[in-house]
Amino acid sequence: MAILVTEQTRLVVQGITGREGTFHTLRNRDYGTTVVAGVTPGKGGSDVDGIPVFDTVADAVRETGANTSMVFVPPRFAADAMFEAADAGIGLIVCIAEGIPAHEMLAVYTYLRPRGIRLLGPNCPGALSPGRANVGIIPAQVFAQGGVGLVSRSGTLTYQIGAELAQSGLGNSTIVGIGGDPVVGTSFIDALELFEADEQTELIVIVGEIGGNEEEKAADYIAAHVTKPVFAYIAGFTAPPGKTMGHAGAIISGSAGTAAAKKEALEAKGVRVGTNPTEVAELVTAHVGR
Amino acid sequence: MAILVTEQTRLVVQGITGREGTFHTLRNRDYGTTVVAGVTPGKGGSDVDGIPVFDTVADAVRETGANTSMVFVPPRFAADAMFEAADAGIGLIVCIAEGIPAHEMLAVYTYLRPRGIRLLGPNCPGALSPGRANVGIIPAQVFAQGGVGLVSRSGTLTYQIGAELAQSGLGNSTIVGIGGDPVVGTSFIDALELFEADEQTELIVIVGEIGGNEEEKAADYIAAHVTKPVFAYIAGFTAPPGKTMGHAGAIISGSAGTAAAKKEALEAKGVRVGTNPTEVAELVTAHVGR
Amino acid sequence: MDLYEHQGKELFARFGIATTEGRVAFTPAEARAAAEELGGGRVVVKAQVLTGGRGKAGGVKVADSPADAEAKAAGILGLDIKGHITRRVWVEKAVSIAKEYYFSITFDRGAKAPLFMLSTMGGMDIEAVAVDHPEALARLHLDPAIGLKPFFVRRLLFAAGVPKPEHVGVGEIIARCDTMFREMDAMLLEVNPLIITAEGAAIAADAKVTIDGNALYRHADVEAMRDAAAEDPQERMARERDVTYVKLDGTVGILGNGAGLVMSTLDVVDQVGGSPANFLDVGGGADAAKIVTALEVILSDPKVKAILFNIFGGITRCDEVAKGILAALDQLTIAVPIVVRLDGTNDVEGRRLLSEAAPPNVYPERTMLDAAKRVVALAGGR
Amino acid sequence: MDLYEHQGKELFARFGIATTEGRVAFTPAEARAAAEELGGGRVVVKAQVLTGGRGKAGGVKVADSPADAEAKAAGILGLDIKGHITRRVWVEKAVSIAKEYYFSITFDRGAKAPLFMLSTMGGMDIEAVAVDHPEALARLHLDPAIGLKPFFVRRLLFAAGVPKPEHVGVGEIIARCDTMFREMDAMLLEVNPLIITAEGAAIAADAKVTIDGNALYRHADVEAMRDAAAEDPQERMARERDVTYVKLDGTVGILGNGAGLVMSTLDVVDQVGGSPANFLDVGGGADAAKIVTALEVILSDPKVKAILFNIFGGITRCDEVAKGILAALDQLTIAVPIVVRLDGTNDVEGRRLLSEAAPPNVYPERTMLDAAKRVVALAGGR
Repeated sequence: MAILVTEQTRLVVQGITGREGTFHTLRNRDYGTTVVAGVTPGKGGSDVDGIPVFDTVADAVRETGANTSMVFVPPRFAADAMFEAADAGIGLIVCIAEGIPAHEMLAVYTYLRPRGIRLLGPNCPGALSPGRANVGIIPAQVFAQGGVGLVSRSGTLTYQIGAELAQSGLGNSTIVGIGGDPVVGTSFIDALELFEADEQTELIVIVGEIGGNEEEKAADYIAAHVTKPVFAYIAGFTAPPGKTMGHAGAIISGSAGTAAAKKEALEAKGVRVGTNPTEVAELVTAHVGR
Repeated sequence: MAILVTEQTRLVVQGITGREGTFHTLRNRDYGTTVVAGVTPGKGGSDVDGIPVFDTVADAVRETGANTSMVFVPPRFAADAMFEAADAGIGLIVCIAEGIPAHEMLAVYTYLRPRGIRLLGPNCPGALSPGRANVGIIPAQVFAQGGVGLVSRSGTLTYQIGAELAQSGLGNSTIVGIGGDPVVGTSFIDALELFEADEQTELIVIVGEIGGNEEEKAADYIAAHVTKPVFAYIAGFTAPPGKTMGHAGAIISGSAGTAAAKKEALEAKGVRVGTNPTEVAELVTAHVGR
Repeated sequence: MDLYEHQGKELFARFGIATTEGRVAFTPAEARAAAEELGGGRVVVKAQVLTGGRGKAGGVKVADSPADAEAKAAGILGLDIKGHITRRVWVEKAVSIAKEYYFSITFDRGAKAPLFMLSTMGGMDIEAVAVDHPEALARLHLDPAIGLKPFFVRRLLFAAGVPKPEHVGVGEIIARCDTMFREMDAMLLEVNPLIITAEGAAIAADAKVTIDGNALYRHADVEAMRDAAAEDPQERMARERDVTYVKLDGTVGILGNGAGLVMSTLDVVDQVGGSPANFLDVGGGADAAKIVTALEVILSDPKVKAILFNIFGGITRCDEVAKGILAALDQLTIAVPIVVRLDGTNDVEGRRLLSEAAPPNVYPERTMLDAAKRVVALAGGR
Repeated sequence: MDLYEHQGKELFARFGIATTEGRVAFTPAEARAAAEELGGGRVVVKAQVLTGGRGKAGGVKVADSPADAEAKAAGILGLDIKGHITRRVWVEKAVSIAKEYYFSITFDRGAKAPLFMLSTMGGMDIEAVAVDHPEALARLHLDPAIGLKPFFVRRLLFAAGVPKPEHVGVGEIIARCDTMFREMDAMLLEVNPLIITAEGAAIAADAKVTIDGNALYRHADVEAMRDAAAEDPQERMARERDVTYVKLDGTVGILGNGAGLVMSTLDVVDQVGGSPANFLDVGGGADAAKIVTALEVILSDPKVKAILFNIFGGITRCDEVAKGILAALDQLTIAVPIVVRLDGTNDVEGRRLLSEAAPPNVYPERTMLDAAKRVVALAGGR
């Protein structure tokens, strides 16, 4: 049945009338996603290629039954947009916007979490369930429907892994980009829990990178709660210590948080880890071919 | 098994070394309540008649396994005390303190509610499960163990009703004083839900008063969710409109919120309503004697 | 605690909420001086009373000159508006009114959230608007865990149908009122009308503000605004002595602990044929001194013919109450009979104290109903 | 963005956090003048560098007079501390030190909460304290939904074993640091040592502050504190052009979209025998102009012998990247070969643009692995 985004998704796009917002909304709709509304304050009553635009998310939810929001507004308005979506009763918020101040995201996260409202991102590529729905910026043509659940902190690296898997003839249940910011709404563990419960998903690939300890926590969770086979790829083996590599996720200092330490932690819990995208695809293919 | 306070209660008292705090703590312990700790910042390491005192609730929870807190601090420190209890992992907070600013209580309520932490009060007499535990200031000698669940917005009026029931030979599962402030942690509906699920409780008496619409909401809830017989008493039939009578709970303006309107709303849902304490006791007795 | 319009506007100015410029005046001469200070042009003279409906009662007048302001103030000062005597007026610069909106924030105890209401149909009775044109009154609860964010202001503005060019000005008032509502511990903040001037500016042209009494300890400036002269003398005495007292019209003085029990006592006294003279709640944990004080408040009403003490002790101890009664009999001249019902915490000791002292004119009863019957008999019925 | 001690203390003063009084100086003469302005008494001259360990490196000296301060500053200015050249010193009044504590607030991304740490064993390497005396380092996460309340400060003070008489002074610093941490969008705020003077006062005697780069748009004052002169010239150029660039030691220039993909590209280049010259992430949705800019940054490193473009388009469109490459070839003098791998959004169009233009020195490849092998071959191995 896939996770997060499916045939049940009814999408509202916040920031639909912006250049990127329009482009990706229409791509998502072309893929088959049920896009029911857009929101741009002051443009209520207009439409984007037939998709009705509302002044507020509350209006969009009331009029169209939207249950999922994609946030495509500039970073300084993104926290407000997420609060608006949550307050309007949206159950899953997918925040593509990047560059949101960490303290603002902390406030958003702290609000959403105890209320059971799901957030993917920010600074994430969204989620794609091949053949069902695509919410975000993941290039869908790379992926085919199948049994591999893929979850990643990195956007483009996810596409790379997906492409390698596709070349090996493997499809995906859902591809989830959780984002690489200091505060993201969905963790590896959250995604693992969903994949474990999802019938379509037969095995899981997690794509991590240096910095933080999310991969280590995922390893513990896998040992305790996941029965399906899990594979992993970690980026950043050659990153020098003490340097910030791109997003805040990729800070290493000392040995903790290094790619080698993460690989070790995962392998200690029975997760097979590849050291480059090709290798992880080979590991998965070998397993499936058994 | 009674509700809220039982043999499982392990009580910590915040403000135990104050005059009232000490008096009622020892009365609660004398009744049989398991009082495991007290908290007064700066008095950690001392004791009150053998009850160990800690500097922080976190220390008390760690050292004694306290699961319930009674707040007996002056009103301007009470919100801080409730946040401290919640942050330390306490599951039920009973706030006796009165005079807490409404906006502070709103902040406390807003924090506790989505996290499932129960709060009784503020400005409430606490909860008493006869024969099991007493947390608060309810005079226990008035009440006997039995099958009547009693929930009230008013403290002393509860004692009055309880005494009338006792004179008729009826005992209680639990007596719950929810408090009469603008923002209280537990509503009639919350208490009704607990009593409905409680095996010991055979029938329920709610004691309301003029102001607000909690009784009306309770009436709707009873019709939809409560299978046990419910009786009610409402105070304030002779209160003149537009006057504030005591606690902020008792404000009436126009017809809404009057005792007569509440009586009508409850009776429309099959709740029998007495117009004075003696009459409600007679109604209950007549029902049980059937 | 309710504030006068001019006090509310003083707070508005402090929080940067656009409002009218004016001066308070207690005499016609002060009103003239105020009009002069305001430039000598057209002003509005407004009665300052803690009730509504002053416009219909003739409490709001436009004056074209300082001399006219003096004359209009002379007509308004002393005016009885629904039982409130006008003792002060607010003299403010007249502004050009293009439209009148309504805005308020209420502390909604039922929803446990502030309720924001905005309408483009302001200036009139908003309850009538709510009934006749419910779609014209936007009502939104603010989730306190989120707080006021731009989206919330937008929702309110769009829902009320405020034209886009006015969003900035009206939105600014909404946001600043929210800050004031929280920081001043307000229970109500109402702006009716919120004026849109001919130039398109938004201005809070009236102010109705209520501050939480429990929070006054941290708002000494607001406490200082209290107009003790306008209070009922007995209710002021009660407030100063920290008991809750409401004066009623009957002959039976009633004292109890806890608002619910006292209300119930009023009902029972009424049901057995008496008429309550007051509601008096001594609160929880009253000591002897407070009982004395409370009796003084009740006795200050000359209509009281008998008094009923109805105490069910929880945090209040009956022995303390008994001591208070005995002390009051000692310190005060009490000519009326007192019926006493003591139950709950330390009741045995309390009853013992009373029966040992056995003062004349004090009648102990064991139940609330019996006590009510006795006191009504002593007061001589209704 | 990391702040110098003196900048951090400027913010401390703004938020009312008790700190030392001092002046920044860029020359020995300015240091002398600073010491004179501070009263002419004993001062401490401290190197201002964005790294730790300056004490051991001789970057902190006590001076007994303005003349001595000048001499000490002369010795410190120009000092190389872990690769950072000292270009400014902070001259502050010496204070009597009775005890040295440690305090910090860290934005803990794992816990999704600020982490407060307090220890009475300050002044030294706190990581050593954490290892050798873990009980001496109180660590508490603040629940952001509650915010800093008095109980939290008490927990921290009691847990760290701060003596009761110091609770007010240290507690005040903790509370004000929390305000600054939030209002300034700090990711780290460290005070080591937090000094207790002989008189019992608490003073923040050092300041290590990092501000969230994503929030700098609302802190123009902090942005203005940036010491562009101390930055690596290429990294500065990259920052100003809004691409993420980290200089490394190798010969293969690497450009990609997305931090994860670029890191992965470094790994693969390394695995096939190459050595990356840099990490460069053009971010999401880069247009042609940004590609030109990013190439300029890479080419400013003379060690680069070949460049690898590894693009997997999502929000980034491959046709825009191709246009950028062609524009760069047009505008810049590019002597090194460029290997280009385009995949994802609009990849067909992107590849078509490149193959139609068919510029010399540009080598298209279809897979990441092939592209890595090709660029390493072109760069001549490690």
